[in-house]
Amino acid sequence: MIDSPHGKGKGLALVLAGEAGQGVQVVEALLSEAFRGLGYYVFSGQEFMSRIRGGSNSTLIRVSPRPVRAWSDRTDLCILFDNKAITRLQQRLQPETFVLGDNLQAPEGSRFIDIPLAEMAQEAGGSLYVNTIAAGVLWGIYNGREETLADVIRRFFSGKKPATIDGNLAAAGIGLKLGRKLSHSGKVSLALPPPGDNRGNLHLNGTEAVSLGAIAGGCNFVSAYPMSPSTGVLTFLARHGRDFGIIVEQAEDEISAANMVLGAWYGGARGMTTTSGGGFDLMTEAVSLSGMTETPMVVHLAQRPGPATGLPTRTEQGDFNLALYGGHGEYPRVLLAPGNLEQAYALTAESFRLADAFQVPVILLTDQYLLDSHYDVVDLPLPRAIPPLAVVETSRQYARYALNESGISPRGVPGWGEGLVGADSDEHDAKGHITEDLDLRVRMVDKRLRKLVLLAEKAFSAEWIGPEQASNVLVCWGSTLEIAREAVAGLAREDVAVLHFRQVFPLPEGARERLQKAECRILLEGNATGQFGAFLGQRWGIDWHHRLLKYNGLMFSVEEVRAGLDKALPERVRK
Amino acid sequence: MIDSPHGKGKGLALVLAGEAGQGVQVVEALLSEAFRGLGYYVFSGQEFMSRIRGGSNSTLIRVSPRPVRAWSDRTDLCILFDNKAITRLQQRLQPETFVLGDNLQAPEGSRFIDIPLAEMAQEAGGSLYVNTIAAGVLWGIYNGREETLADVIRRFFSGKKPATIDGNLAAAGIGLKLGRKLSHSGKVSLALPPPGDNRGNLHLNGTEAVSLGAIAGGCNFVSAYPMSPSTGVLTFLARHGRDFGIIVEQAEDEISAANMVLGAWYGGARGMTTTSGGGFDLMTEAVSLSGMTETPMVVHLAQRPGPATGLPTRTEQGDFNLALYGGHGEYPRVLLAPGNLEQAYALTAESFRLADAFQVPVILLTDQYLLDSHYDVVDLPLPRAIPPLAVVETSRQYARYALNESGISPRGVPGWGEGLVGADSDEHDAKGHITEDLDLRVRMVDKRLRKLVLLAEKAFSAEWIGPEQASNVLVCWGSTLEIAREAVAGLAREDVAVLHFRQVFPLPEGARERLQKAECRILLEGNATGQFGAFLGQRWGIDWHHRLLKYNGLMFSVEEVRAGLDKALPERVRK
Amino acid sequence: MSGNSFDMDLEDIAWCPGCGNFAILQALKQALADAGLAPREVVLVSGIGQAAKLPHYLAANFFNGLHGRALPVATAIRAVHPGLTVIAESGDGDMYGEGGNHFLHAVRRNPNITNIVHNNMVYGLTKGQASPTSGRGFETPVQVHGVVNNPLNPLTLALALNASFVARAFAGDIPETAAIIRKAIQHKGYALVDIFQPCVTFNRVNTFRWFKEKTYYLDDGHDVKNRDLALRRAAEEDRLPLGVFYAAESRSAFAESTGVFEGDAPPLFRRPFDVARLQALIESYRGKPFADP
Amino acid sequence: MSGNSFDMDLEDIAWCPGCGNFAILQALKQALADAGLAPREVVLVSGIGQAAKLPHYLAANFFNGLHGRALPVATAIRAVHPGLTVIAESGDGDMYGEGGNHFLHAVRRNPNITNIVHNNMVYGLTKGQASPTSGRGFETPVQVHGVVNNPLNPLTLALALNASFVARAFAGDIPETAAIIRKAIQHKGYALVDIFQPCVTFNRVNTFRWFKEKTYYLDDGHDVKNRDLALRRAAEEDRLPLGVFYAAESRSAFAESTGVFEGDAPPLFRRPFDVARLQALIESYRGKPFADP
Ligand SMILES: Cc1ncc(C[n+]2csc(CCOP(=O)(O)OP(=O)(O)O)c2C)c(N)n1
Ligand SMILES: Cc1ncc(C[n+]2csc(CCOP(=O)(O)OP(=O)(O)O)c2C)c(N)n1
Ligand code: SF4
Ligand code: SF4
Ligand SMILES: [Mg+2]
Ligand SMILES: [Mg+2]
Repeated sequence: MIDSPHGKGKGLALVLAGEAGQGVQVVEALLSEAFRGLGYYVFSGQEFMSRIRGGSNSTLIRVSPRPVRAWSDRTDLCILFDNKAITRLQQRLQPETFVLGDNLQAPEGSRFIDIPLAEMAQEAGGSLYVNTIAAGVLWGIYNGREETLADVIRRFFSGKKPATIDGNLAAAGIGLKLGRKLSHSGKVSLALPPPGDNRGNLHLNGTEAVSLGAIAGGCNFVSAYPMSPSTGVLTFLARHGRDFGIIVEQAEDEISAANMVLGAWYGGARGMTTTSGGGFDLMTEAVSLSGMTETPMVVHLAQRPGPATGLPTRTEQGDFNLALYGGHGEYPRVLLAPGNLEQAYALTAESFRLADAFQVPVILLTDQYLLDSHYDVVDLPLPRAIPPLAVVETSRQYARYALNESGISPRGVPGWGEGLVGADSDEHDAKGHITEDLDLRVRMVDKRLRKLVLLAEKAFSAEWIGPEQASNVLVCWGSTLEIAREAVAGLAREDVAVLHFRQVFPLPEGARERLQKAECRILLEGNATGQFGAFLGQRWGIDWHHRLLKYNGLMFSVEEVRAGLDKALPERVRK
Repeated sequence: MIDSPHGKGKGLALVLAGEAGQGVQVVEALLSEAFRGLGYYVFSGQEFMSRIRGGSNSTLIRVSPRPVRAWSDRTDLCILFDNKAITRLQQRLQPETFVLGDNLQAPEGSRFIDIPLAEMAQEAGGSLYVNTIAAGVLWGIYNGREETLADVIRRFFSGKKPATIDGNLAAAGIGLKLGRKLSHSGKVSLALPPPGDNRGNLHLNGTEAVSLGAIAGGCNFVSAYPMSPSTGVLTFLARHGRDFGIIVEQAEDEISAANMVLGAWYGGARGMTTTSGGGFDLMTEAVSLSGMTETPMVVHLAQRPGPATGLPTRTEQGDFNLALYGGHGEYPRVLLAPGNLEQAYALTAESFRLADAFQVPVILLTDQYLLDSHYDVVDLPLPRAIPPLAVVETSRQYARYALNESGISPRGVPGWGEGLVGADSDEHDAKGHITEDLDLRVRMVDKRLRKLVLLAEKAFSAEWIGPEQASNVLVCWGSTLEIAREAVAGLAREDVAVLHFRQVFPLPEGARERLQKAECRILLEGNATGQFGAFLGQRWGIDWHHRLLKYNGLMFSVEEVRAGLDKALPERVRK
Repeated sequence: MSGNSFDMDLEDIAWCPGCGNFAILQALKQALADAGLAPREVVLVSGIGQAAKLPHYLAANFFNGLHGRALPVATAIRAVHPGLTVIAESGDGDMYGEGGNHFLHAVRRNPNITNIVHNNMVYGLTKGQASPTSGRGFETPVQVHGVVNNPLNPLTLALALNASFVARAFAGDIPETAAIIRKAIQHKGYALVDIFQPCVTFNRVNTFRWFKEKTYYLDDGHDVKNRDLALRRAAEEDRLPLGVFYAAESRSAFAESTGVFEGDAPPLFRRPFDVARLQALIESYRGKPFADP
Repeated sequence: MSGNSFDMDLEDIAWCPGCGNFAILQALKQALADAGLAPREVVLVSGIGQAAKLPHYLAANFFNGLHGRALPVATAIRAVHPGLTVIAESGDGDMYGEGGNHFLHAVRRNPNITNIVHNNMVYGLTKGQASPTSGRGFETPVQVHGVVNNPLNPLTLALALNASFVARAFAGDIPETAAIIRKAIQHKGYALVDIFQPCVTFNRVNTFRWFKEKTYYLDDGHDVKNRDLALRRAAEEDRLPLGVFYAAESRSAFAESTGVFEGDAPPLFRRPFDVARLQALIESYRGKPFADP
């Protein structure tokens, strides 16, 4: 169980804000590594504008002796690379937040503290050192050992020219000195309890978890068209493609990408594409084709705020309905929505297994928040081996769509065995040839839809977090899991539980009764209309007493959820 | 109120079956015109294969002294142009059906009657006369006047070469003679009561009704990519384009078509596209763009059975979910689903008004059944005038997305007025420029979604057909209206009503309470999963006692619905 | 440039300092002004990408639509409202990648629009993947072993499709680029202007300097009516010519061929509706009863 | 043709009597047999249209997918399973209209597939609208005043895109068509065979007779390695040459460039999985603690 590190000296929340291109990510990487090296847990997450240079972005780093894995609005210290940022950060600065920046012209004694970033950067050799200087300042305020930071810098820049490494070491030193001075003078003080046991854990983000999951699922073909926030998965797999025998192709458009994935599965590969809402729109006809031809397909749908181009670098859970209903006609599909990095890894791997076993499209719903957030994970379990592809060696009589009870006809691969493998977009007979036999049509529709029965039986259960008998339930899906968990844990009430869905279609039936019996059902969704809530309500015959919805492009913070719960929950026994 | 002409000598149901290319439609046209000329009402509908020549198609013609406008499985007489057809027609032949065909080798005294179609065609001058001969045979059996049929033939072939006209007149005469003989010999007898009052009514099909509605709505731009069963609307408007000042363009794909429609509205036209499910998939990104840019858009979505290519020339109501949820992100839209030809005309016209007034995408859901069915309509009301486009002359300060209470900002047209008109796919400010102001984002989402409130208020009511207090309700939407109406009328029960939705989103609230109070709710939908039923159930908190679903590619028949009702309805007071 | 009526009051432009897009923006403003146009007569239509943000930095009407879809939108706007000058503008990925099919068919359709492509040979906004015009061997985070596809030559492609105006410019030369764009705007029919645009952030191969060294202008004597010649010149690869390669005689353009704008017909939104004609059409569906059944 | 192993037992073919597709079907079977292939080694990939129904009439593996999308499917199949002979086959509307973008980029990508286009200059299955290759003036129920767009010349287009093999055939000559298809199949890399195919129902302009009179074969001496020459010959409009216009030297094709098939690597579905490598990659995300914090 994770609890809130805030306000009780349990942890530290740092915010780095600056323009795109100022290297905020370098500070994020250096500090994460440094604190983790000491045994602290680190969460970091980003919110940024759709531009390559300029604008105003920020990164949150939470450091704690205990596991920490959720977005928060609480800021202990904020460092501004660029003063414009301050207006955008307003809502995340508390009275007790220290704000450091260059030429803030802070009144004496205030928590706004001028630091000569630009001047120090000149001293270090140029404005591009400003990020390492900032890392030094923060490390100095924390009173970290210089050698620790130096080690981290050496690792981070390893492979670069010696001059680069030396320059950064010097820059860090300059920052560190200032940081120490601020700390010793008492101007800035940060309380951080002794480190925890975060030794040797993995530290990664959602993009990496999904990508590793794809490899663990046996993915060996990726075709995609770049689109934020889904592109990272493409570049990850491209980087490691040759090592793992993965064919990676940038398609001319999403239509091509999706159809290539179908061709790849048909030809015996395990294919995947990665996209966001607008790209998915263009893929829906191919998803429908996957349904009709019973060709497996894995689509990573990384959500961002729509409609249309919307806010391309931000986050939302607005494409549930699209994923569920996009693509014409009626056929089974599976929608998975990982709640954390472990699930992102595991469910991505499972996507390939499910698509293969059930010959259906599997859509993996993530979002910018999940993909760009880093935190610590004890382990990502290795598959013993990738099970062989669920295909058969065909005989001369082979019929691709042979009717049977489960609806799952054995799948062949062209060239393996004596049979011929047909796949048809029209309604078809057992061999895949066009038919206008309308009774056969009905049997084929039923066959395809029958797969839903088995799929529902195998659905990944929803997780009930909290007391079995809790009468108040916060229901969420996908990337809000850890936020909800931390928010509810912080309430310290025994009558509240979280119910999190990592599979959103077909629904896992497990928690149905408990949820129906709950006295107060609260929906938590990162969209404006409560899409999943409406769907769940219809299927399980329940309604919502409260809905916490957010759609400004940012993820919920732990504090927001807690505030929402405070309003929504009936007054009751406190622990 | 329409009642069933069957079984009680109230009307006649003829089925013509043959290969594509044998001219069954000619027989349909000639007989419809002939019977209508006498004052009968005529319904005709088709089911056909996806091929240009060969295969096995059929046309149903119902003739009645009273209005008739629904598909039926009852067949009084069937004429086969090609004997293969018989196996496909099995379920529509009753013991009392007369079956006429060439070389059926019918046993003496049976209702299967050999007629020498090929031989007569040779006599008339070739196999292409077989259709007119068949028309003659049927007219002869009915004992129609030769001159009536001759008149019809002259009209139908007017403009053709005299030899063609004469050839067809002679062919009709040959058929007529045989028909008379069959009738006089008592081998075939058809009871048809005296004609009704169908004089001077319109006779048209759904394609024509939609197309005329588009013109009545002021449509002046159409861009589409051919796709059955939607193509007829494109060709109709192409044929009449110059007369009405309509720009008609065949796009390179559906993506282009949909984006052209947006460009057209932006530039001050009233644009429309017409497509089917697979094409609509490709348009969904543009639908989302319509939502975001608040550019009006009209999409005619002519449904056919999916998924993928499915059964391209057949019918289904399988794209409700797609129309409602296709296109990423959240924004308002309107879904209209005409139940008959009058509604097809009126609602198509209204689509343009709604799109214009609310600056939203309007999706008009029809299907192959509605589009290809002909029947009689008293009138299609003319608009007094098309209201001017809901645009303003812009001032220098003009801001396209000015925030206001209704959510509907005055729309400008580039070049009219002093202002500049911006439209933006990204989240934007009042002038349409990209913004990353996240509070503004929320206000813009709310503004767009706010339009739903007004749209719901203005929703076209659902029609309650039957006694106010009926405790059993058959709920349907779109093209099943007249089938449901006839089926329920034939039950002669006072406790059954039909509730038909011609607007399926946002829902008209009118009938909610009555439906909630009903004791037995029966859903009628032409798909496998009961899509609209699920949606309505969720929104109105109701469940279904029975669901009549059909998805073999054919429309429900009156008899099927009646049989379904017989099983589903509680035993009760009969009239 | 000062006082150009297309200037806008801007706080911030979302391009990287030094990006070639600034020059294109300036050249375009210049060309519009030189063509004697006023902002309200001009519509800029763009897709999505760095290049596609341009309409936000220039005072004119604009439709900033979907990635890859500027051409259909632009075609339709010009078709329904011939009084407007319509410019479809986007990046190379947008126009030749996602939008490739519209490019093919817009050329065939020949609408009276100008198609400006900021060709930086890379996907800028999505951080540096190969575009259809990226050279072989170009390394990116996706093309980790370098691009293997044949680069697409937009000029030969357009010429093979019988485009009516084909030009290439280089953002490094604002006056010439402005002049070429102006000619494209004034050409009647579809006009392609592919502009070499250095991306200082993601393209370290095709830099300002690289373009500067690789390019030269077609000489004044170049015969812009000779399509074969244009094709040959456009196919040159060692050094890359700039200028107007081809400019056909006026051909009837898309909007004219619709037959809806004869004489001085008003734009569609100002047209009266002919109810009588609709009535006549509807009446044609009435049955004609027989005299004596 | 009797006894061709690609023959199928068929009750009924959904084409009109007299349609040019029958000849293409026969030529294709012949070509496959002549190339020494067995049905199980061959995959036909098609879109939607009359032409696209062909895979249902020929004994081989097949993927009859979406309208316009045969090329991406075919490219991927060949990429993951290089042991297969993959033929992407569809109509002109499908390949050059709806699928135009894939056509552009498949040529650039150069996968080792054969692309057969049944070019009847019309949309057959949807009943006679213009296709991208329809001639100017061609009247249809949609193009009621005749086609106004420039017809697309697939050969010059492919050549402008640097296609590695470009040929044209005429369904009226089965032996020659079979020979051309065989050469395309045996070519390493992307090979386009555009086949003139009379549609007896919807195209009353480009009939058997019209094609017969308009076409002639490139002579034996035609240099298939000369791209400029190929371009010029392909652009001829008075009379239309048939044959192989261009056949480049072998270039490394898409599947090879992926680096996943070195030596005699098995197709992907028969590969063992390297757990240790994944383990190493996962391990690289572990923190490295500091000796003495
Ligand atoms: C349908 C869709 N797919 C992908 C994207 C993501 N995307 C935005 S811009 C872009 C490419 C930009 O490259 P280019 O058009 O060359 O413009 P540049 O940024 O280089 O100016 C992509 C792939 C999108 N917005 N929409
Ligand atoms: C996405 C989509 N759009 C449209 C269609 C309808 N459609 C089917 S075949 C076809 C065109 C056929 O023309 P062509 O490709 O030339 O083949 P042909 O029938 O002439 O052989 C069209 C438009 C479709 N099936 N899918
Ligand atoms: S990324 Fe490249 S194209 Fe985009 S603004 Fe920066 S320099 Fe220009
Ligand atoms: S419509 Fe044309 S292309 Fe199609 S089968 Fe008939 S003749 Fe052939
Ligand atoms: Mg670019
Ligand atoms: Mg064709």
